[in-house]
Amino acid sequence: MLQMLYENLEQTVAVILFGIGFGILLLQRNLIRKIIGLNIMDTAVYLFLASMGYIHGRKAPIVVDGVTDTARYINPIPAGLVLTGIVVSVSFTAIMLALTIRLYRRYRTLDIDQIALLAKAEGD
Amino acid sequence: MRDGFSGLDDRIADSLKQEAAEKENLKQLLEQQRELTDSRKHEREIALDRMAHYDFTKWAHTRGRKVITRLYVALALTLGALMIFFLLETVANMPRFGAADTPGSNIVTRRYIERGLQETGAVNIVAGMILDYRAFDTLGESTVLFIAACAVLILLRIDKDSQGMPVMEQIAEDADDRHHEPKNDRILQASAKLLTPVVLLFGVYVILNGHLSPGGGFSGGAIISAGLILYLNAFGFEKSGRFFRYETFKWVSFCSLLFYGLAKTYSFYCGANRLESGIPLGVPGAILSSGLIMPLNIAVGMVVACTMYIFYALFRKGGL
Amino acid sequence: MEGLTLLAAIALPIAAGALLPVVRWKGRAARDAYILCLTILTTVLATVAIFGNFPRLSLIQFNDRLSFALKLDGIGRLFAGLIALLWPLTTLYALGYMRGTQKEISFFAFFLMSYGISLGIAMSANLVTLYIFYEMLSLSTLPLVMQKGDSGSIRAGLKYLYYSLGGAAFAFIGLVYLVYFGGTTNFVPGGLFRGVAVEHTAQLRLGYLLCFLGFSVKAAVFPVHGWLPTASVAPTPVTALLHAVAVVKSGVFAILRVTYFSFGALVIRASYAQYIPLALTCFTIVFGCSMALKEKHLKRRLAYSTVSNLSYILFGALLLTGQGLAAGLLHLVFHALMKITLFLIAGVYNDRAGIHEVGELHGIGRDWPVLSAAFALGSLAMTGIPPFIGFISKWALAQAAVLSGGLLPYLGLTALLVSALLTGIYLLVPSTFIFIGRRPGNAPGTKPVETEIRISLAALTALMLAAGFFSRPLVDFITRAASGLV
Amino acid sequence: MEGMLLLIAILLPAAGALMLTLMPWLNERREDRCLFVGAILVMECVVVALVALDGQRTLVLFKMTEQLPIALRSDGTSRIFSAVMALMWTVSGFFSFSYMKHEQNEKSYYAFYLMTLASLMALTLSGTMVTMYLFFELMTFISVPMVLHTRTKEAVAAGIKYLIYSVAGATMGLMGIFILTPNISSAYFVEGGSLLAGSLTISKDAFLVVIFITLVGFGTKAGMFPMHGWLPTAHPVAPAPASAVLSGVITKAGVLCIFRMVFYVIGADFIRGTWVQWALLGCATVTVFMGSMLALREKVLKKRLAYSSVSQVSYVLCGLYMLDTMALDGALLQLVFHALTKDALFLCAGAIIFKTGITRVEEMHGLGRRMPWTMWMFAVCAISLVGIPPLGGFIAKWYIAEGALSTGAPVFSWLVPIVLLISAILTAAYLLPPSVSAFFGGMADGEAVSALPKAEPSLMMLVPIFILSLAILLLGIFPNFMIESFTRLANALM
Amino acid sequence: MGIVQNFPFFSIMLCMVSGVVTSVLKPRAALMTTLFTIGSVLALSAGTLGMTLGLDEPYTFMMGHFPAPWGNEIRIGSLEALMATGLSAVLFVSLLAGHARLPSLVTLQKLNLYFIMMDLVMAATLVMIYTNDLFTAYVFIEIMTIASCALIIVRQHGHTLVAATRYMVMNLLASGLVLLGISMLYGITGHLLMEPLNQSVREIYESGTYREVLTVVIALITISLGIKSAMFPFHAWAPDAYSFAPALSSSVLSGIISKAYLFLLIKFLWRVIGIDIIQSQQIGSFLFYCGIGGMLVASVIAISQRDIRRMIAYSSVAQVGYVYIGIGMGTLAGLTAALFQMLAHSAAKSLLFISTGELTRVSGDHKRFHYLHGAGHRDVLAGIVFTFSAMSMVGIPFTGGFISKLQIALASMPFGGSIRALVLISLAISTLLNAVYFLHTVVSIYRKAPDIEYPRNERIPRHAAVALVISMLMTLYLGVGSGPIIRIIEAGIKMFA
Repeated sequence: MLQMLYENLEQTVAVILFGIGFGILLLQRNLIRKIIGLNIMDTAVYLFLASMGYIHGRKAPIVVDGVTDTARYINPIPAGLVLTGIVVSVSFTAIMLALTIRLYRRYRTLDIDQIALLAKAEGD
Repeated sequence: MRDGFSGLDDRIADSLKQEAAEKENLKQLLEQQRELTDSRKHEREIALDRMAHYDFTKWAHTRGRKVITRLYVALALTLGALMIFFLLETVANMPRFGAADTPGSNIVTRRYIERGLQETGAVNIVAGMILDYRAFDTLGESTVLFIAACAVLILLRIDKDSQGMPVMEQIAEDADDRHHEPKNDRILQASAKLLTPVVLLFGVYVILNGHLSPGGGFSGGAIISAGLILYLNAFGFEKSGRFFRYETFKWVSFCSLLFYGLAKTYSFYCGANRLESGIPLGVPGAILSSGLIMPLNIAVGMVVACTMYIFYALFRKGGL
Repeated sequence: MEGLTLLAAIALPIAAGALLPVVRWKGRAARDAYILCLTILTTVLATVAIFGNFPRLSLIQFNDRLSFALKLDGIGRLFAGLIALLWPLTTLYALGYMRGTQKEISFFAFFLMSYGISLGIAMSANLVTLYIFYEMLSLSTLPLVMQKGDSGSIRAGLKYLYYSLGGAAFAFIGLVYLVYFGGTTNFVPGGLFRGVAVEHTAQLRLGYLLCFLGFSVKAAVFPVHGWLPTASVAPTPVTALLHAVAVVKSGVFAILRVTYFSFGALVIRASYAQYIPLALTCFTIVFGCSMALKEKHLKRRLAYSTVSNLSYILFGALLLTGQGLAAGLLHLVFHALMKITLFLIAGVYNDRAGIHEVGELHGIGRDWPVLSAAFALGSLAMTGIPPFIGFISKWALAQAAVLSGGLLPYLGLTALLVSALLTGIYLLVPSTFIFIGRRPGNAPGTKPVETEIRISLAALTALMLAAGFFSRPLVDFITRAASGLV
Repeated sequence: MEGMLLLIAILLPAAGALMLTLMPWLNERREDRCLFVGAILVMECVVVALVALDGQRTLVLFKMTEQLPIALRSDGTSRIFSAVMALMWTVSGFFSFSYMKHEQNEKSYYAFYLMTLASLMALTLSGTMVTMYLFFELMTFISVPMVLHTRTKEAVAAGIKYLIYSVAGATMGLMGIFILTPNISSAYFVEGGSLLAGSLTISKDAFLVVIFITLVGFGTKAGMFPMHGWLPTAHPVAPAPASAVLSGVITKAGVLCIFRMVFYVIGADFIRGTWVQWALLGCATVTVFMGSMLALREKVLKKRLAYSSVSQVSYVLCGLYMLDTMALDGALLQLVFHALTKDALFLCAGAIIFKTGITRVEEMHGLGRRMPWTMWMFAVCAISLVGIPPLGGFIAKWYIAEGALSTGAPVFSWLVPIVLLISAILTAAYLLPPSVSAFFGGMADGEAVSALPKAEPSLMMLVPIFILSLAILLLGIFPNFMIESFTRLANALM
Repeated sequence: MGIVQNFPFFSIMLCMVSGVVTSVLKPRAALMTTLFTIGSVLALSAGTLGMTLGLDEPYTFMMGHFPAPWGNEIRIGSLEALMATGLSAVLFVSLLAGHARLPSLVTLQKLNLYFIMMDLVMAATLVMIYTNDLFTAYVFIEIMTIASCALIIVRQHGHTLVAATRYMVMNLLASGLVLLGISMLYGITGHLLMEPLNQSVREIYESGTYREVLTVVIALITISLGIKSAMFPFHAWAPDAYSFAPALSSSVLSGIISKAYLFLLIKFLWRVIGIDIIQSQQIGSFLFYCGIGGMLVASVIAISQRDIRRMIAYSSVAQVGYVYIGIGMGTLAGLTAALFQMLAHSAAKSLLFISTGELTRVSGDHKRFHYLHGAGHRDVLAGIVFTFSAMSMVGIPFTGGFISKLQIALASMPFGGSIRALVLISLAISTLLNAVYFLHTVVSIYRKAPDIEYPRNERIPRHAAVALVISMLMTLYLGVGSGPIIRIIEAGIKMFA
């Protein structure tokens, strides 16, 4: 197994990063850190995707002087997927940050638990 | 004898009377009790609500909460560890990295690479893929950006209440932001003067060459927005407001997305119904080529640029 | 299609009831007239439906296996007739009784609706329809139980509701079994699984047992009887008509349907699916009487006596013999007559003389000799003294038990006798004191009794007495209805 | 119409009672009332006599269902019982005219009195089990008010006790009826029973148990052992004439039911020699003995008499359960004589209470001087009850004992006579001393008895008692015609 | 290719375009546009349904010039058409009924943003129903997530923000898992479209290579969709989100969005992987037990609530449990029951939320029961609607709930033994529990009102009333005329997988 893990080093790293991000997202009470964890997760997934597409000794899929031969270019699809993923994660990050700003303005803290309790204290 | 009887009768009558009276009292007491309990219940309900809040605020600092937090932490850690383990196991079984015979490289890829050029007219196969083969996904993406912007607007844009007055909490916020600008930071302003045109120009280039070289709408848009943000930082909202305000954002993104949507609707419709769309593919490699890809790139780029910029603006202060 | 008469008999009162709160009424007289006329009209329709022989009327096809259909057969006729007979009388009584109370309109609205729904139970042609009306009955009678609106009655109402719906939920399981194994839920005399060799007998028995337990909630069989005494906080017409006749009997009726028309005696006979219910009913018979004996509150005492009497019916039916079923049906009718009379009179005591406890009855007979005489007669009938009706049905039950033989039937026989004894004690002793005792001096004075109440009570009592002497045609009819089901 | 007489015999008193309640003017003045009631009673006697003379008749009133005919029937048994009961009722009715003066709510009393008579007549004349059960219950309910007459606490308690015991007994009987019905060939009474002993729906042993329970149930009214508790409580609280009929007559109703069940439904042969017979005999003998003992312990006169009824009625049952012709003769004789005697005794007690208010035995010292006639008759009845020749009681007991001996039954053939003997001695012990002390005993405090005024009751009260005592005497001396008819009946039944 | 076959495509594009257009409109115009859009979507889907009933094979529709597996495409069968019709109808009705109360919650400048979200929710729902491409599905899952979050936060309130944060965190986690799963799936198959995916998955499964990966993929995607549709153990976000969002948003969240996720899950399990593989991987039984657990536990929690909105939120967790039971059975009957329950529940639950909104409004925006006493008299229509839909939840005959319960029970019959007993008994128990909390609420809204000063509220507008009545009729129809619908579902499933 370790052998395989070493050979799939990128993916291994990606997965570990994913786990880290996951842990941060769950454990950190500070909203900003949660968001960071989120981003780590997403990035890990991109790494994973990208590593899926790569093939040793091939170039990026941009046709150079009209040679359209599969043996020369790497798999273009993961690139597209990664692009989408990035866009999505940008929007998510934006929304999360916006939420955080609102919450901070209202409760003057970033600790999600504190915020929850304060909100409860506010009543309906 | 008879007297005995009659006496007895009277006594019985009395005792009956007494019993009845007692029963009456008992009934009344019970009635009162019931009413009392009802009213109490109502009060208790309200009291409970108050209690709940009170308790929680206090409970926040008690040990009970700490315990629960610890439990939660332990749970999360184990969960994360387990997940990593399983994923590692999975990775160990994934196809080998960089191998040429991964399932990924199949007919789909082959056609993209081999016939992408003449089918889409895009030299940049990725661009061709995302904007022509899989254009629907990309439409989705830009929509994602768009509604993300809307969501942030919902959250952060300064509300005017019914009298058109801003809501207090946010006035305070952007008031003190206004207070510090323009930041008379010479270095920043000078370098901005220098850099912004270049950056913008580069962004435009990236967009326009999206189908020929690495890059495209998304990256170019990001670059442009970076330039704008630089400018905003340097010279503040008054100046930037002269050429970029909320309406700008609204209309630009509206137009570009509308264009995108309509264009794609048209081409999809043609494609699905096997009609000739009549959009020229042009000479591969020329700047005006590969049919819809370039305009779409432009549209995407504008959307991205506006969105990024408005994100920043909204984070700084609620609006433009 | 002339089958629509059935539908009309059901729909008319429901519509009328729904209409009642909507219309803005000029005066009380008009409204009362409206209520009474519609009730009577419905009864007329029902009578037509009962005596005319209408074909099966299939209204809605829920899906290929479930349909909403109406049909009147022997025991359906019996039940429908009973309801159609008693409802107008009780309505008359209620018009007098509820006069001037709050939420009168909503009361009568739901009362009318319940009429239609009960008829629906009697007329339903398959188990789904029955189930539907059964649930609707629970819901439509709920506001009647909560009429008073104080927390006590609301608690009672909720209890009633939870019990009924919980029961329905279990009955639903039985329904599912039926749909799955039988393919349909239509009522077939002798059961769906009659001719065919029943291969799933074990599962079917389980299904039947669940179904029985479910429906037995409304029939107030022992472990799930609790709601009935509590529900006696309702206004008297409700307690009398619904909780002594319509609702509880609908539970019994449902069990009869399930037993004889859906699963069929063939499946159930001589298995735990027969023995457990029998044992339960036997126990309930005694249990109900003893609780009644213990209970001092008059209406609750009557309610408990209902609990035990319902189990008479079930006991008879669950013997799974022709006589048993006939006897059960007989008791279904007779108990309705007796108990409704008793309840209505108790209501008069309760409301017009402020008598709630049994102990307060002493000497009320001096003020209301005729009324109290009726009460005494009712008690005699309940106790099962010939020549009153109570005796006839008990007699039939006992005969059926003796003829079917076996341990449980004899147990049931003993239970019958014990309960007869206890009934004698908890009903006859009070009704003696009604005449003998002296009214305590501080007792509240008696208010006058409206004419409507008098009329309806007179009618009911006359009915009860007459039935004792001219029960022949009824008995013949029931015997015919019961034959061929086993 | 055929058998209409039976109906009249029942309806006459009922109608009388109704008229009393519905026509207040009848009930206003005591004279009218007494006149009316008296008339009714006499007419009733006449009707009953006619019924008795008229042959065997059956009249089906209506059928509740096919198996449940309500029918009347007059045969030997019903003749005997109805005659005795009507007579008793009339006599004590007449006694009560003057007695009731010192009781309140007299009006309702007569109504219920007549109603009870009606129900009793119906009971004696009933022709099927169901009819019998019906009137049995009815009689219970109607006679309750007589017990409750003085609405005192103990009266009420006694009434409830009476009611509960009777209903319980009736229920036990009802079970018998339920289980018997499928096993008999005819719904109507048949001499010697109509049991299909060959084809029973349940095993014979279970069936015997049922029979036992049934008979014990009906035994309640007769105050037989396990179910006797109500009797001593209920009878004394009623006004004297009422208690006279209650314990002199209504106890016989129980006997009647047992009689009907044993000889007209089940049939003696089925029971004979089974454990049921022995058990019942045991109960009866126990009752005989126990009743006497209790009576001996009791100091209140009426209660003592009541207890003595317990034992005396069980003589009848003893005779009956021997299931032997001669014993049955004895039983019937005992029935008649005990009715007469106990009636007379209660009336005497009533007279004493009425005139002097004395209720307890020890207060009766020297009473014989104050009311000699009364006490003389009291003495006569007492002697008869003890069973000293030539009075009626002796013959009855003699027949029972002889019958018992003549049946070769184990144990009981000698046990019964012995118990009878013992109880006779006990009877003597609790009845003779009062009468003796009444004549010879002095006052408790040495005050001269002659100082007290004479307290002889009016003729209106004396005459009934006198008639009864005379009857006892005469019938005791010339019992033959009775014995013959009884023997005929007994032979018909066995 | 006939014009009708373009309808699904048109409806999708219409939604997206009108979403864009709405952004520049004034609130009233925006509302009109949205109503028009969703109405026409309803019409189009109905047309599609009518057309597909004629077909015996589903047809695919290229989104572009290139056929699968190169281009995107959508796939339309009668089942998809049915779901689209049902959900768009529900959305239309609840928008019509619920929008009247928005201005009191949302400031005027942001109202049109709200309607954008509505449009895009519709679009995403349609895409999830129709799409034949896993990655497209992912993109639109994200759109759905953002839109729903926006629907929640449109009410600017502390609770709402917190709830939204919770919601986002959970959902982003789920999104990450989905993306990971999809990329793994791509890694081992090299496909994103469903048919080729299915084929290669089968090959993998037979050959046995990458089998563990397959299991992990299934687990990842199933769980993440479970999180998004508030499956029992992962429902933590649901109560807050449902109870603090505006009534309309809650009704959309629970009536439309969760159903869309569920349908996508069904699609994934049946079409991408293949149910036999799912069953062999024990995923089915996992879902089944989750369903049972949710049905019971959520009901019990719901009973203990003192806040009507939270109660309803928990009840919808319980109701989703029914769907999962149906899915977990993995049989045709079970799937039918699940789909029917989805329709019935979305119809009834949107009603429930909206009427609850009305009731709380007339009770001075109090959500505790003791303030709600007498609300049924203060707003008669809302009272009636609430009662009716509560009955559907409990499963009283003549309502959709009854039929779906019956279907589930019937579906459980062939299993026999413990499974059947488990399903039947827990159905009975949950019915009882539902009765306890729903009918208790019904009773309490008709109780005598406490002597509190209630604000004077204007009556519910006429069009809203009409809409409520219409959707009551829908629920009624689901209860009464379930025969054709079930037949369509069964036929659709045959086409579907």
